[in-house]
Amino acid sequence: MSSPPDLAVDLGGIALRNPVLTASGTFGYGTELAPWIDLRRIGGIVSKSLTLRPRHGNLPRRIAETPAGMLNAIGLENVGVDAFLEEKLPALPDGVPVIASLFGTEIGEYRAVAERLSECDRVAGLEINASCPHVKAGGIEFGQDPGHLARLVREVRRATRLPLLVKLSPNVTDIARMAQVCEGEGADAIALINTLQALDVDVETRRPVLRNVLGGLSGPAIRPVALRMVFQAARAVSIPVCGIGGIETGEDAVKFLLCGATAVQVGTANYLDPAAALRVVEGIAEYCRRAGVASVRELVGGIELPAG
Amino acid sequence: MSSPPDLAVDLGGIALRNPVLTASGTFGYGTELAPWIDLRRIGGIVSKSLTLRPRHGNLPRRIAETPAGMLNAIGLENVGVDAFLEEKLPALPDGVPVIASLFGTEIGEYRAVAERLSECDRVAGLEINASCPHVKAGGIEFGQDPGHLARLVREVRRATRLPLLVKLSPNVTDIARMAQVCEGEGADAIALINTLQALDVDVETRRPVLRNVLGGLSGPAIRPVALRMVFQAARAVSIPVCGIGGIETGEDAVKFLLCGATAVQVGTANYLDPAAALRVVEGIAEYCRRAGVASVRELVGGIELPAG
Amino acid sequence: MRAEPGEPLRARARVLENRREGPSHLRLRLAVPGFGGFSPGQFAMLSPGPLTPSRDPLLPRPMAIYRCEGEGAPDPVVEILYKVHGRGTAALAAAREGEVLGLVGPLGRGFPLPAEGEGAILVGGGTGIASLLELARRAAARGPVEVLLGARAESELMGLGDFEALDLALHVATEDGSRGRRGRVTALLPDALARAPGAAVYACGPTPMMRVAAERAAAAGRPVRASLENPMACGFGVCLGCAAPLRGGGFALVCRDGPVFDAAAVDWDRMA
Amino acid sequence: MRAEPGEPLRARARVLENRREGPSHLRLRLAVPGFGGFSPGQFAMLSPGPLTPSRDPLLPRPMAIYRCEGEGAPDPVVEILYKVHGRGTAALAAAREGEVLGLVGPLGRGFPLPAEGEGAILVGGGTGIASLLELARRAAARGPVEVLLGARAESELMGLGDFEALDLALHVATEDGSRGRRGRVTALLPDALARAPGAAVYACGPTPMMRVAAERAAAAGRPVRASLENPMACGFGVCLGCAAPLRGGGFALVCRDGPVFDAAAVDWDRMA
Ligand SMILES: Cc1cc2nc3c(=O)[nH]c(=O)nc-3n(C[C@H](O)[C@H](O)[C@H](O)COP(=O)(O)OP(=O)(O)OC[C@H]3O[C@@H](n4cnc5c(N)ncnc54)[C@H](O)[C@@H]3O)c2cc1C
Ligand SMILES: Cc1cc2nc3c(=O)[nH]c(=O)nc-3n(C[C@H](O)[C@H](O)[C@H](O)COP(=O)(O)OP(=O)(O)OC[C@H]3O[C@@H](n4cnc5c(N)ncnc54)[C@H](O)[C@@H]3O)c2cc1C
Ligand SMILES: Cc1cc2nc3c(=O)[nH]c(=O)nc-3n(C[C@H](O)[C@H](O)[C@H](O)COP(=O)(O)O)c2cc1C
Ligand SMILES: Cc1cc2nc3c(=O)[nH]c(=O)nc-3n(C[C@H](O)[C@H](O)[C@H](O)COP(=O)(O)O)c2cc1C
Ligand code: FES
Ligand code: FES
Repeated sequence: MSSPPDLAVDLGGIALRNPVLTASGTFGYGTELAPWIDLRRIGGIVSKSLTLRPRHGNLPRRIAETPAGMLNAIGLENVGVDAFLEEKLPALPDGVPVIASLFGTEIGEYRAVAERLSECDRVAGLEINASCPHVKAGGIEFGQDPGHLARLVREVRRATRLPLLVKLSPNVTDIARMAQVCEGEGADAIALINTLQALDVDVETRRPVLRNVLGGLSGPAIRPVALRMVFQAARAVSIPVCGIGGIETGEDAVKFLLCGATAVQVGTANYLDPAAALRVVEGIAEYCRRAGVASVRELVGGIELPAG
Repeated sequence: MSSPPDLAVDLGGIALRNPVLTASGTFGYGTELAPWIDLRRIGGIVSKSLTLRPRHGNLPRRIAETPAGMLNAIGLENVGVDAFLEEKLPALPDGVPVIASLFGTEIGEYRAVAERLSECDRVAGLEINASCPHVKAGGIEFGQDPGHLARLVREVRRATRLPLLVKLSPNVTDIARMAQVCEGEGADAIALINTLQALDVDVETRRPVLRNVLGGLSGPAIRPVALRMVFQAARAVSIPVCGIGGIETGEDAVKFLLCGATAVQVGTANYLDPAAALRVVEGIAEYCRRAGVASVRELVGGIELPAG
Repeated sequence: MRAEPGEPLRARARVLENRREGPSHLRLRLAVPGFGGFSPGQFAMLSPGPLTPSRDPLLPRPMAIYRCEGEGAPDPVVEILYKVHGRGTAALAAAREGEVLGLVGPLGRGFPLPAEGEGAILVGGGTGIASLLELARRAAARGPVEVLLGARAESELMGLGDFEALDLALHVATEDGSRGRRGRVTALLPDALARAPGAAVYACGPTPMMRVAAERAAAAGRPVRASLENPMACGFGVCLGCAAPLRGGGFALVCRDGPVFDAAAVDWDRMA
Repeated sequence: MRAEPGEPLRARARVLENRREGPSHLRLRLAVPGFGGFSPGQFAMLSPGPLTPSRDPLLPRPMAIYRCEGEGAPDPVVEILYKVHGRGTAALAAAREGEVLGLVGPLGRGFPLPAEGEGAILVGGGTGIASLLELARRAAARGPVEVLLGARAESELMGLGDFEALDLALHVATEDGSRGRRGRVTALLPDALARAPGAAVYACGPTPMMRVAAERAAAAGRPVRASLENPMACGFGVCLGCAAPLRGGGFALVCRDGPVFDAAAVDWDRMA
């Protein structure tokens, strides 16, 4: 094992030099972290979820800390698809795969955003955010009801030829079924999990800590739930799965690969360390060297289950 | 505010001197912690889930630690309903309300256990464990499908006149609906949440950490999810709700009360400190004194939501 | 590695000293190799705790850079003055000499300095005082400076001695009257405004304090630069957690567009 | 509060000393007011970290009680010998003099002592050595004792000096040959069994080691008392997490029914 491990993967038609993306909403539009991380050394970037027009988002307080996790209710503040295409995307270095996350309060908006994004050849793929738990219109129904989800994926599929990822909500009874619905409608890959719907209360004011009342839980606290869902989804579909949830280290990422993920996304950990995604890449490579793994693809789905 | 706060609550017909119970599976049969905690000073005890015959449970490894949480797949090891009634219950001091948790691999077993328990007047109430995520037959379907859950509650309701709690699985899309189903079938109270279904992997052996592959996540990590579900369930039903999930302190318990819980259960925290439940009681009393609250019942559902 | 002045580092900061200075505040001195200097009002995100990856608390904490010795030298020392508030600052207070903390910074945009010859009035309350020392020092090189500091009690006035050591007019208010005027620091503002009619006004402290300061100054037709202390997750503009509502609608990011804002632009009614 | 001998406390244990003794092991000395003594092989659950409620790590860690000075005195000192393994023991290693740790114990049932006049053979590997010192001391008062200790290297032989200070026969094996016989400690067992035909056999160490020891002793018709080191959450019989499969079917709880078991009763094939 003297040659360096091969980290390249194909995520539903998107060629990645390594399996580590940054998760939507945790890495801005990619340029913000340029002082600390060489973007060409990570697998790629998933943008903040984009809507047709710019959105302002929720009143503060928008974030709070919880045991080994954090709550957020940003309210999908974003610059809008036009500013993304005109200002944000051109500022990124070439050769960095950019997956654009999209969101709408109804299916028509999703379609329109997907069409706009598909006109730009700098976009490597689309990720449908079907799962934002804190926008009252939209998200929650698409992500939690198999019928709505199917319609959403079908419509966006018609609107784009780009590789299409669907990011699933974890707030469902049967994650495998949701993954199958997406596969059936022509999605190229599944990404999961988005945040767990959650709540915290300030006992002094007796108010919810977040102004939006409900928020999404992310961070290491949710990692075991994310691993379970990736494991279940990956066994239910034959398209690739992208694992997300509480990843901080290379070993965390390897766990997701073993459970069947082809790639992973690093979210909350970027806040703790702007170079977190790069540390995850290095950690995976180091694991491969140590374990004598020639290609990271050997790890995908490699979990060994006990007999019986 | 010189008189001590009134902590008494009524949980679906069970009079409790204070709103702090110990959660099923985390306090044995009550006697084990006698060296460290005066049982007469907590609200009551929920027994380990009982089946008709003794059960051995799963092969090791059964537990693992996760960020701010733990995974378990005990496999519902228990002494069986007969040994509980004959050996365990008589060993508990008088005046300690005991709620018996029951489990079965099919509805008939639940009924039979409920009938046996109802013969004993030392049992203050029953709690249906409809939500064990790691027994392959049984639990998961009852707790995740509204139709199954309705049948289960209906049948057990027929088998007992004791106050009947139903403990819900958090692994569902719509917790409010599940609570309503239970109310509709005559449950006296809802308890939630049981553990989140989860998984962890050992990257060295490439095996699941737990022999059972899947396990249940508990502890502070899940508290924000539990608070959200209690909040949603309490607004959906008019029977009382018992809040469970990551409670370590009096303030944690107050959060659950504010979200609509009439009482709470302390689970994983008992492992960290065998007197944890008592510390929670003291913490609630201290909070009431500090906040000028005469009766803990004033707090129930007292969360203030922002206008608009 | 050596950063340009103001260029943000991601550094391993070694604790040189972490000394209690009052009933609830400490002075932390950190060796931060390559630290290239900062503008007054800039901050850093500090990750307390020796374990990596860090989990309790999970998120780093924003702290104003109090001052820096040896900027540009190979081993500059960054000083932080902080109050123990909750879990994160308690963990910080437990850091011992020799321990390594994570530091990302300097971040944000600091205070615009007064013009040459222009005076300045600085209003600081609570932990906000820590954002003002370097501003006071640099402003004093340009014109007359009045510093108004407030806290609950004298013992909670962070960094008082450092301000006393500067050549400027210092006025103090404490809620218990243990030092200076009894009451809130904002009560000192009208007199200062009257004394220094041309001076630029700066404020840092709890939201209600800054709001009152802004209102008093506005009543006298004077703008205020306020440094906000919103909760933050990242500190560099990607989580969107620190948003402050603007009067015209929409939000600014405290970490990226601030922490210093024209107080008149902030929609104080809709702040958390 | 003063516990009866062996009665389990829930105590705030103050760190008197926490000293590195080898490349990866430390000796922790704790002041545990009211500690009433212990039987060899009993353990305590230790909660590392200064913050309460503790979160990282969440669960306490089981540690054998190595020895206790001043049992019954008002301020007995409990000693723990431990190896830094993962997050929990790393946090323990960071505890400083004066810090307070949570301690629940003594827990479990220790080793049955040899009968008066009966000899004993003690086989210890890795961290298992820490369970054996007090047993060795007490057994030596009843009959001849042979202690067989093993580790990867000499520097990892915990507590070696304490065993040397006792009046007994000590045999050592290390995997790198840096001390005693090169190889595993279980290789020393056949000779010891032959030398001491009437002696009771005790073992504590990694599962594979205890299994081999049990098999070798069984082949010689000799029973073994083995102290198991299963992962634990509570330590007092309520989580059911520590279950060890029994040969006849079913499980025993290591924390409550053990940690010491007749090795022949354990179903080694089905251990984790
Ligand atoms: C730009 C900036 C500069 C600051 N400079 C200083 C300084 O120099 N000295 C100093 O003592 N304090 C300063 N603060 C405040 C300091 O960040 C908080 O006191 C600290 O984060 C509280 O953390 P905790 O864990 O002790 O409290 P907790 O209450 O446990 O914190 C819980 C959460 O709330 C957030 N939070 C709570 N209070 C504040 C607050 N006032 N501001 C921001 N986040 C908060 C924390 O970041 C954390 O996510 C500054 C804040 C900002 C935004
Ligand atoms: C009865 C008993 C007595 C023990 N006595 C000693 C002693 O005197 N000295 C000593 O150094 N060690 C002893 N151990 C082992 C010690 O408990 C573990 O090394 C320690 O728990 C590892 O924790 P960690 O956080 O460092 O490792 P991690 O690997 O991070 O631990 C993760 C989890 O696994 C559990 N775990 C991992 N390894 C073990 C193990 N071998 N035994 C039990 N749980 C484990 C931990 O409790 C924790 O829940 C004893 C174990 C038991 C059961
Ligand atoms: C502050 C914040 C904002 C987020 N915004 C988005 C978003 O705009 N679109 C989206 O699909 N996911 C969003 N997420 C979810 C993350 O992409 C990710 O799915 C989730 O946080 C779990 O991963 P983590 O535990 O690594 O953070 C956001 C998460 C956080 C914490
Ligand atoms: C080891 C373990 C065993 C458990 N066994 C049961 C059980 O037998 N029946 C049941 O209804 N819940 C069981 N639970 C779930 C708890 O009662 C509780 O619902 C859950 O742990 C969440 O609360 P906590 O975070 O306070 O632990 C068990 C939990 C743990 C950790
Ligand atoms: S703190 Fe993250 S955007 Fe400002
Ligand atoms: S460790 Fe909990 S039952 Fe043994």
